[in-house]
Amino acid sequence: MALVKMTVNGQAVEYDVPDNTLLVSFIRETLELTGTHVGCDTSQCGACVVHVDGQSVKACTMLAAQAAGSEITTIEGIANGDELHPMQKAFHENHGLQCGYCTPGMVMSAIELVEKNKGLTEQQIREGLEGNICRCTGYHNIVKSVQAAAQEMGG
Amino acid sequence: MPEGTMNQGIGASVRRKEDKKFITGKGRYTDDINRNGQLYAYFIRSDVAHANIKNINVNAAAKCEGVVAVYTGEDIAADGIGGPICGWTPTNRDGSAPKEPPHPLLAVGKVRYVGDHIAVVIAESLEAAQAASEKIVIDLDNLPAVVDPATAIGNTQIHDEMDDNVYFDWELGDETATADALGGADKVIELTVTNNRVIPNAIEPRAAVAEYDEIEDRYTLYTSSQNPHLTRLVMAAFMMQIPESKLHVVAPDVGGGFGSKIYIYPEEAVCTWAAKKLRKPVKWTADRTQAFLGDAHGRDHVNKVKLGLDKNNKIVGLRVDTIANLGAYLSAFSMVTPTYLHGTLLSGCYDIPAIYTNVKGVCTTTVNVDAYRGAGRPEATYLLERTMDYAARQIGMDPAEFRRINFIPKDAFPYQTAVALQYDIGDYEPALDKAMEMIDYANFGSRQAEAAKRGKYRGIGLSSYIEACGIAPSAVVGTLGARVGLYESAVVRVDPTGTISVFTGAHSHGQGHDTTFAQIVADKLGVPIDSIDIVHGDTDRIPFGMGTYGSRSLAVGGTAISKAVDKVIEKGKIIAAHMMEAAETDLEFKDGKFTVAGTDKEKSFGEIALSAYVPHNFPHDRLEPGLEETAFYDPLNFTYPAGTHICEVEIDPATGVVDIVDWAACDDFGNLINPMIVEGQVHGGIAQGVGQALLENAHYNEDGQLLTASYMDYCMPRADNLPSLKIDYTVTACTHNDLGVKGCGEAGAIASPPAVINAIVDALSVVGVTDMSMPATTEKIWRAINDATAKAAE
Amino acid sequence: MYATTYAKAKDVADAVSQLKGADEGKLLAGGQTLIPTLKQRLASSDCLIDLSDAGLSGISDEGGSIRIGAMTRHVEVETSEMVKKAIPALAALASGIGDRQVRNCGTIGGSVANNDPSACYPSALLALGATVHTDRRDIAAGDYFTGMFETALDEDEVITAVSFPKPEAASYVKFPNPASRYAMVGVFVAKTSSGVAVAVTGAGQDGVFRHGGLEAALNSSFSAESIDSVAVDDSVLMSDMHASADYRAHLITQMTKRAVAAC
Amino acid sequence: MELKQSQDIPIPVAQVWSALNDEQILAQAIPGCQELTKISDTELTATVKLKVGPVSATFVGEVTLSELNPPHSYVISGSGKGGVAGGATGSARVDLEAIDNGNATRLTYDVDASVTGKIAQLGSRLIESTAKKLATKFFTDFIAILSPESEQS
Repeated sequence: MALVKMTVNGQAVEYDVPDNTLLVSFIRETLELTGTHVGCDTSQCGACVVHVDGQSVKACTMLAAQAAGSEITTIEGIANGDELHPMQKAFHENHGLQCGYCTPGMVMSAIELVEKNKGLTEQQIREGLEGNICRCTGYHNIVKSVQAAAQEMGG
Repeated sequence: MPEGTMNQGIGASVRRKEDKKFITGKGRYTDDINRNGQLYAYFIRSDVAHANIKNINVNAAAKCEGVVAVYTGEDIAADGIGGPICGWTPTNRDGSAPKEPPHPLLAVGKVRYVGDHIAVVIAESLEAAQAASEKIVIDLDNLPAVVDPATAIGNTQIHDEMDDNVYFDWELGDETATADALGGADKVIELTVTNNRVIPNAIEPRAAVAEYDEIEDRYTLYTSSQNPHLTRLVMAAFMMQIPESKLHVVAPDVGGGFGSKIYIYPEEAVCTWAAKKLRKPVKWTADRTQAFLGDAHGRDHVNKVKLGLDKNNKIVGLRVDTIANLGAYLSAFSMVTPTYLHGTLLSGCYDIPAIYTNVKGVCTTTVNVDAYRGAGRPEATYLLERTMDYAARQIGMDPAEFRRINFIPKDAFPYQTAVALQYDIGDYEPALDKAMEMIDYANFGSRQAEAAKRGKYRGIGLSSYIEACGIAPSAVVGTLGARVGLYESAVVRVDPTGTISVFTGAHSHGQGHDTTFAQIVADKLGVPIDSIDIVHGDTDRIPFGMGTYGSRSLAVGGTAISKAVDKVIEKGKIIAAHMMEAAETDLEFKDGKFTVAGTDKEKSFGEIALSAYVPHNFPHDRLEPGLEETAFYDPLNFTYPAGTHICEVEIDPATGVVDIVDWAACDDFGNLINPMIVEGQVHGGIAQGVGQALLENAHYNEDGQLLTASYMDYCMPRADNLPSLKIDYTVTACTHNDLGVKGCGEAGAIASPPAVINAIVDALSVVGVTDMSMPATTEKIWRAINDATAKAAE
Repeated sequence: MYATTYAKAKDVADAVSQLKGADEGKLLAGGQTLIPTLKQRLASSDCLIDLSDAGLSGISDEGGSIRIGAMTRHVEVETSEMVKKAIPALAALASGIGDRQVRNCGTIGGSVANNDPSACYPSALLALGATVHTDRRDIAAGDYFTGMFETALDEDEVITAVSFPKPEAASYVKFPNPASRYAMVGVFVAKTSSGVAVAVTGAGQDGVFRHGGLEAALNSSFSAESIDSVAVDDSVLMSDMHASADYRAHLITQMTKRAVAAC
Repeated sequence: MELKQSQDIPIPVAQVWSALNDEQILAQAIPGCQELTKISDTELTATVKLKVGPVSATFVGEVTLSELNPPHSYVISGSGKGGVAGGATGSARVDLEAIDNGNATRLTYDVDASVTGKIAQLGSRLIESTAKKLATKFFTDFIAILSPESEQS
């Protein structure tokens, strides 16, 4: 068993879990934060993307123990109270989601993309989202959402 | 419209009500649901495509730590539990019934595809179940795999009930008239068109949580389903043989379906059965590889097409001979997809006097093939639009012009096709014109020349499609072999304070019903959209529903809601007449107010709602308290969305890479309730069609092993595979539903594959390429260029 | 995933001693290949030794070469001003590995130790004549890659860094597998004082390799046209459902031309 | 996957043939062979541990010698189950031809291999290269065991 202490969405958490516990299982099952999803087994779909110390990471490809001591942000932690994050707002305004399953990972991925890159072109946004698969939207409105959020976020 | 309802009614791009939970991570999908004391199921699947089961030894597995039970097909059979059934069966050419071999939940005697369920381990944790599953010893006697549909007939027998591997042999149209038409044609264009096999890949893998309440003797099943009522009906009546009322099915938030979540699969049935046997909740969630192996695949047709033209290049006849691969077992819509949803669409947008089609549905040792976004209509559109393009090239005519001269003229509606359907309304030229304008078709030549200077081949491809949507009329589908009716239900409940709950049998898994349906109600009742809740996905709360597929939710389910709202208004008028002491015939309802004609008397909708529940002086002999109405809507006909999509590509001959540089779509969906949502549906459909045309393919090797069983090898379209898309509309309102709507969910997936392939063939025509199969991979394109160049050099 | 234990190594010596003490110890160097494999139960380990705190990260300019610590993540190489200035092709290569999430976790040491036949980094090591530093020795890249997924590393040997001599010019061009986005063909062309090197990844049946014929042609004339007459033998190339060997051979020529043009 | 190759061995056919039927030599040559037990002249049971990159699997199964035409040819086939990884089968038709006036042997092998389960589902890109590599390794090692000179080099 590994004692995993970390900060998740600003809250300190501490649990004893088996060493082989994946970060995504820790988030979904131990912490019951089910907004982070699992859509594949090979680290490609990106439904599980969270931020670990400000970097986007596929939570299905990291052990909880590896993330011990880190600051984790999940989809549940990006709004400021009732005030949605600009990326969340942009997805809503631009119809950047349909079934909603890929959305948390897509939003988390897009936030890091915009935070780390200024003046993104449409093509750069498309390439920057290659780690996230959406089956519903055809990406058109996701790209529009990211463009709109980038404006808002000063990107 | 009163304040608060502005820009929320029909035709407004209202932002979706359902978004908030999804963008904040508060969606509730099946795998998010956990019940106290739940057990976990892990299914052991066949590693081989076809084998006799000699022995299954579960003893070691049963003794593993944490294991509660291990079951095989014999345990299921001992309890008399049946397997999934086929919901719609065509009749064979010779009048006989098709073959429907049984599909045991867990294999009995034989396995028939890689992924076939052999046994299930149920344990206290998933880890324990999985670990124990590795201790099961399965002794199989391998048989030859049958993978290629073209050679499946008469090959190694897969089911005892079917000696030739043919489920059905069906026909539609007039064979003699078609033969005569082709015989007398000026030219006959022949083409073999293959529609490749694809895998739906909803991003949420299927999942089920089943529990049994001993006191109530009642099951509850949470499942990622597109149609919880059908799941309840089939599971209760055909599989579990329990009263339907004893099974409560909930389809909570569902992460995409695209057809694959229509069917009832073995896993949810086994979990439900085991929940009673073990008196504990049982949970199962697929991983992605299980989804690849076990979810119903789509398409997989091989068509031989003959198209006859007269000397003016007008089509005189069409014959299509199709082999449809249905896989190892049948599921709900396996047989209707390649027949009634395919053969009936072979007239497309064109005036074709004689059509005949023969379809053979064959069995192979692959997972079952069933409806996938578009279901039959993409296959029909693909073969027709490929053939139209091929023919235009053969006769040296502009493909747009060739389509135009063969379109059904707008004054010919209602138009009776040669393949059973009667199109109520349509006008195809304006959509073609608009799409051509959007993509600047006229100046394509200069763009092509400019690309050539850069060493690129540029091509443009059209696809003018039609689809039959709003899959419904019970009377029609009943005569065509459907075993269910295809109406939809709605209950509109007005609360005393005027808030409204709408209970609909349609299920939303991305389509935005919470918003679109609320807009219909808001528009009709003149109430704020926020006062309306849409409830779906729960058999205990909804009267009955046929679910969401076939672009039917709005045309059928939306119309049912509209009709229930009409009944609410009618009752409201009676109440208002009573309150205002006026004749019911003098009552009018507009903008949320009941008024008495010719007077200034009025009552708001809210006042009427309250009054309905405070009926102090109602004449109870003719006016019941309460304000709640139910409607079941069964339409008169399908709806017929149509339109033209145009794709422009640029190909790098050095590598074979195809870049989609532009896309214009002009669709006629009738009236639009929420254009933003409609546009999103079109985007998504196009992406799936582009995926099929360029990237996606279910690849079974000759041993029947599925080699594309993860995203490492199955190529899903990503953001950088797609361009920005131009979408516009023409409108001819549907003539037979109140809303004038036709449905938009599948159009993109139907229209897009031929547009892509036609554009590629156009681009490669400079080197003499005339055909290209899907997916048009970079290697295929490179090879086609090489082969054509070599041929030209000879 | 089978049960395992997880421990962070505090330094390289600790990692080696933990490895020696385990039956099936595995080094966790980012885990972007290892964890998916463990999840599928296609591998098991009684002891996962995480190198992230073993002091192996960082990029330094050693004058004639750039030294990259084994645990340096792809994103750090991609964004390093030092790498961008000295060997821009290497930064560009790193920017194309996997996706952003993979680049935020995956490390150069992990990639080089795994030697996946479709990985990008091995081609850079081979073409640039890099040196693999381990806890016990230095291995020239030419001696290091011994076959598909095989390296000269001993069982319990730990890579500590990789040094890349600065080339006169270099370029990497990758033709990705459309599904996995690994290299279906990746060509690294480097021009150094000792001549031109062309290393190919993603295509060889036995992993990354240098192509003598292409190198000879480019040594006589460093231009895209000069390789027109070079035949790429496809009998040693991989063939799978995504690309047959002859298509891969063709892509090697095309990617080499592009790399040369970009040098 | 199919692979056909030949190699010359500087010893007579009879000796090569006898080695091809010697389970101790086969055990040394089969890549990853942990255990090879003779059940009869033509049937053996085997445990083979294979590692391809991060993936490792232990296959338990049989090795069968068939179509025996001593001392000219036979088919050696193996099939095993590798637990969760799936299964693997491989066979090689081996032909021996006397060359160099009977002082040496030309060994020709024609290999066919297939896999099932997760290896096929997840590792298709590696199947062919791995099968070729293993087949080549088997025959290279087999020949090396028989040829003292090459063993030293």
